[in-house]
Amino acid sequence: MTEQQQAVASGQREVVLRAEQLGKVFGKTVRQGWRRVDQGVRAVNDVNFELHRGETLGLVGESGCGKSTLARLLVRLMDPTEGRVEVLGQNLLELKREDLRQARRRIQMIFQDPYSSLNPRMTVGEIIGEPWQVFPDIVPPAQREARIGELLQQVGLNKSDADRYPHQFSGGQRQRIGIARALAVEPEVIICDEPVSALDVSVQAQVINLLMDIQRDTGVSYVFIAHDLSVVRQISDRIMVMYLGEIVEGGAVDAVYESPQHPYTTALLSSIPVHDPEQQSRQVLKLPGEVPSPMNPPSGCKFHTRCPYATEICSQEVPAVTGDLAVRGVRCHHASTLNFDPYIEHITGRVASG
Amino acid sequence: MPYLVRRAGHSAIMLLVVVSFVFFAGRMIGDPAIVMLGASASDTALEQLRNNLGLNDPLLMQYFRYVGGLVQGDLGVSFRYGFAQMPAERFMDGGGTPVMGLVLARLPQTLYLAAVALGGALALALVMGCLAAMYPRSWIDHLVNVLSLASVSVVQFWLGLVLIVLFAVHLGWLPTGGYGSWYHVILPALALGARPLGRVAQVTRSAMLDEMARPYVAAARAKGLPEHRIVSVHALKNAGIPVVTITGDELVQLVTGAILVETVFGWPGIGHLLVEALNNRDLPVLQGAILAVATLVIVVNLLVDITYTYLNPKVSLSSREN
Amino acid sequence: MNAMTEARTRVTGDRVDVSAAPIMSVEGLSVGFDTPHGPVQAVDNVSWSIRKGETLGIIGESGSGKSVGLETIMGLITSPPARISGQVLLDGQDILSMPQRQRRQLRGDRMAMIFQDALAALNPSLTIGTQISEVYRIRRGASRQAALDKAVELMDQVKIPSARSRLKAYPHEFSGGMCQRVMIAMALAMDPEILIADEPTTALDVTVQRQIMDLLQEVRRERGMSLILVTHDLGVVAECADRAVVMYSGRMAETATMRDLFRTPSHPYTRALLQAMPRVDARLERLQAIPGTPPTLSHIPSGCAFRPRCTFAQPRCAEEKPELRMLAAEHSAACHFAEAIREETSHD
Amino acid sequence: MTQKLLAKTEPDPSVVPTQNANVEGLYDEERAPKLTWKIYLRALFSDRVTLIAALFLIIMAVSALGAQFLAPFDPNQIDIMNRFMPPLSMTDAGQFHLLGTDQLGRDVLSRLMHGAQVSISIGFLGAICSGLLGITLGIIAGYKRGLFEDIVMRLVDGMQSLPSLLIALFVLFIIGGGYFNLVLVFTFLQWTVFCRMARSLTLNLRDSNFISAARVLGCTDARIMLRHILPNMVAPLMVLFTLEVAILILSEASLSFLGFGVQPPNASWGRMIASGRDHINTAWWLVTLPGLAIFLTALALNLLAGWCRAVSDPVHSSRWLTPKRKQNKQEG
Repeated sequence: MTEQQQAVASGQREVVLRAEQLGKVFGKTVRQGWRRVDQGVRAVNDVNFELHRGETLGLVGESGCGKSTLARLLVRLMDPTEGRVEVLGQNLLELKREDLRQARRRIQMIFQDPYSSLNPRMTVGEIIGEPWQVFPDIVPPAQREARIGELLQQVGLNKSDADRYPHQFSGGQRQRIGIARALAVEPEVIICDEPVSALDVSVQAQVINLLMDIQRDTGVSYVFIAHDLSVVRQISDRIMVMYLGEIVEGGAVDAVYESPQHPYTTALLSSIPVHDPEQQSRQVLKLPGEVPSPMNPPSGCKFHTRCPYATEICSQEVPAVTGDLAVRGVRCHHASTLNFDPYIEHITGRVASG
Repeated sequence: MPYLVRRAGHSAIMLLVVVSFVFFAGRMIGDPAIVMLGASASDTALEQLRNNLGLNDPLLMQYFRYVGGLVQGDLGVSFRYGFAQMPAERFMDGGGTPVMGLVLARLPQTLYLAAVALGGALALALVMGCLAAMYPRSWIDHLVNVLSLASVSVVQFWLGLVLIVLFAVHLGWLPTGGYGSWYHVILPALALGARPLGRVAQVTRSAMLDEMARPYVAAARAKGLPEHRIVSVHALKNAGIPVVTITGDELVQLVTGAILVETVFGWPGIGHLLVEALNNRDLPVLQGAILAVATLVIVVNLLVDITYTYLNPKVSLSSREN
Repeated sequence: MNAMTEARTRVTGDRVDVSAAPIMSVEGLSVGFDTPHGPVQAVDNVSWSIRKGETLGIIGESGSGKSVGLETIMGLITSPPARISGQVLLDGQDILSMPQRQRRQLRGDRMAMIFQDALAALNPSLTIGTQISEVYRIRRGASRQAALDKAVELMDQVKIPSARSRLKAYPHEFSGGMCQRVMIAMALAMDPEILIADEPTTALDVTVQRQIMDLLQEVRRERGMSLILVTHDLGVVAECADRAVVMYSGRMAETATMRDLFRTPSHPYTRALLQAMPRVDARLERLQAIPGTPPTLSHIPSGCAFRPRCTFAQPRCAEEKPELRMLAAEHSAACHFAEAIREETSHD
Repeated sequence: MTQKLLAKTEPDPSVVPTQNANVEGLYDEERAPKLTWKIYLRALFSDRVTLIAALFLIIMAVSALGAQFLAPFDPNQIDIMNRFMPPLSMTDAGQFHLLGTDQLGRDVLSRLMHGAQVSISIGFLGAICSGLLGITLGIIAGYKRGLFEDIVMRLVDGMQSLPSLLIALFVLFIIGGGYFNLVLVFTFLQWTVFCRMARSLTLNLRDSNFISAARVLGCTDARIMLRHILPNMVAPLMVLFTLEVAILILSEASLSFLGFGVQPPNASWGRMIASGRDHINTAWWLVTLPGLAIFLTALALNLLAGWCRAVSDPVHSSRWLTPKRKQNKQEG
């Protein structure tokens, strides 16, 4: 465990973001003949975590698992239907319009698609400087130009880029501009919604390094959402795995990667193609089918329809959480009896016996 | 099915709005009795007419009476139509020509003209649009583009006049106007069909170009389908949706265009009736003609929406869900 | 425990007879386009070949020309508007110089292609059954019923459950993975010898990606088909391919067997790419990022295109365009210092 | 195993230049070139038809704006002696009528120029007013959604499913014709077109991440609509505007023909056709020329709009902007 992780584990650091029993149900009215029937889609259910200063929490899951919805709930681009989100002890959901605008200084977001996240009709300088139009007290007008230059350099671009338009930049450079825009309000927390998944491999590493450098320098905290487990491992201190709107496993990143307890986590880890042609005789935990529709979620454990280990109890009873999902916990009936060592040889380097 | 029922409900509401608009706006021009008899009419004559027509009742009651009449197919009576002079006495004994009869007598001619114009335009436009899309940026494409834009840019009644000058007056090939055998319809249909021809060709061309750039076309080529099938089955079916939309839209515009074209050619259709009513300041006929055209247009829109559900599997599915 | 054994499937690595003659070879293929900013060279002098039953990986980032080259081979990009030169030999015959009609006969029959975004590659207003069966019906002259039976057979092969009842379904009723299966069934309808898969799993989740890759390998093995796998994911290539071509900025950077490519990468780009990949098995202090960005096609640097981002770059690299040179059997790289780099990596 | 591989391929630190130095050298050649106005202009000049259309519109605009100074005669000056003079004729008094005279001996060219003023300005004014109204309502409806959107869009749907010219006729029948009544009626009828377009564009933009980003930054709704949404729909709205001007010029002609346009003796193109209609058998130019003016103006507007749409369309634009091939010869 690194020093940082120890500090986190012992709870020494200040909590900057807290989610409590956060949930989102999308209302939908369905017509059946002449009647209207309300049918909710539960996109996010019962998410609890605390994020400490200077820490990165990874959030992993397949498409449609609700991780992007969760990101939008955290910055209140969407209103949750239950639970609360606290930023530095302030409940975002109780705030009035104007107070909410002020609170947004504390929490910012970086988006997945670097092409649609920048206004094509604004110059880079205008994009980065826009937060100060909204919060004029952050940087006094006289210093703004200089500050834009500083921010551009901080994210590895040139001062002269302030006059250019977004379409003159490549994907990776645009993502840097997005990062500079988020940094301009000097936030405490940045929600990163798949910030590198749209980028080329050779550029991904640059952006990950940049995010890590910024955290080292400014002490900002990240919630890092991704579907690529290798990327998440690189940047996160802790990680939570989501399936159909629920966290199924969570804990310190090394613990989860080296001894996963949930079959879904294991399947994800063992499905990653390994970049070594000589290590191809390992075992893969394959899942049948695809993620079921959240409109019609399975009974009991939501994962049981794809789980190779499912027994009768799984389809009938909702599994309880063992431990604390944010520290080290799992949501599975059989977690204590399963041994996943053979499937993660490529991660641990341990050769499994049997 | 509920979707269609709901859609039909919308149409009914629209119709009611038009009826109300026509009724109340009609009253805004002033006392209908004065409009009918003229400013020089005597007070007693006016009063008698008001009594006869129920104009002294509360407005709302008159409105309900009007709507009630419509439901029974009664569009009111015209006191000018069919009379060279307007003997005031005619009004008194409840005479006059029923508007419904006038409208029904004119409607088939308009539908006939519209069908010929639109049918011809549609067939030609689809061919033009597809040809242009198959050879983008070729001379065919340019020609189709300029031709279709030209036919959109032309004023229909002027085109009618020019056609008359050219083919009727100078060349003498076709009659200058009127209604009769099949060759009477040629010039009016040409004048009326120009605009839909241009619009549909434009939309077909750009919709087809969009579709041909979509990945499924590349996939269809990759699996070895012949090009003619890709164009005529794969792309055309998807391009069909905007084309149907624009066709419905043009059908609506066609009816308005008919007002002027019928006037120019003396074609005895509903548009001609409408202009005559305008010139005579014959309110009941004007209202009746407008209602007839509006009903036609609303029905056409309903049909277009129904066609959608057959063209686009997603629409029919979502309408079943929502 | 029954479930357990079922779930255990090993990643397979069956290799091909290296001495066999290639079924298709590409020689000096170049593809250029005109853009508002002037002409660009999307593919520049690319040569490779593929044997029967072999899986060839084509690795590259966006804009590296990996898809353009294959679309040209498929005849989806034609001249004009593109400027195409070079040869693509199929059974010793150059297909680029064939008339369009004849080339169309090759598509589906000899080679087929599947695409990244399967949902977009399916016609939204035709049923799955029609789309899978239509080629068979039109090209083979089969009756409607026979073609539909064939479609059901194909859907069974790509493991679409309850195939017959899904003939009447529309693409938007299917999930991403299912759409990709439909694409594969469509491509297999005419029994092609070569299947080109353009980033078939990029848009899919890891667990579904695994299913589709397995399926592709399975149909390749069963039919003795050759598979050209275009991807930016080194992991996917490492697991499936026998050999790989690394593309950078429209040119070939390196080509080698998988073992050579990963053990002794000899082009600085390949090497840097391998180092830049985040790893699932270890957490590093910092990733070895490649500086800069891939060049846009309209502004390819002079000399070696990778030069501005290369840690080995010398003045010579700006002037001389490095040619692809053979380093060992089945291993070539286009770098002035390829031998030295290969030496260095294999010695340590 | 993999760890070892990684260690092996790590380059010698002394060879690795600092990242900044390396990246900095790249910047100028690395930025994608901009689609400047030069490229658009070059494309315009290479497209002969559109270029002619643009020149024609400029000539029209100049002659309409400068009609008072440029027109050879007073458009309302009656000259009973020289009625129905065909184009290119000279009066006994030595006055040259390029396009002839009408039934009252007025100079057709001068009337056409003054008529252009009326017809084109009604088109523009109508399109501007309906555009302002429609775009405002459309953006608000698309951005705020909810009840407001429902009401506005119901209204739009309803109005668009009616034949607009017919309604215009009826309204003008009630309120009377004339310049400003025409503009009023056009505004009332055509705002729906802009509203529908603005709303659908807003709906598309609304889900863009840069709008989400602006909201996360704490931008007010007004700022988002004005700074982020509106500037991003200028191109399609300009195309629509151009088309609407053409449509309104045509509509003005139709309504003038029925007697609801500007009042005599003022000229508008539509009125000129209407009054020339009675002399169609004898003086063909009285009907033909004003109609031709309408036709060519509308065609030029349509051509220009079509070109703008093609050029600003993300799918097809590059094909239009790419210069005609020269490098072929170079190669061959």
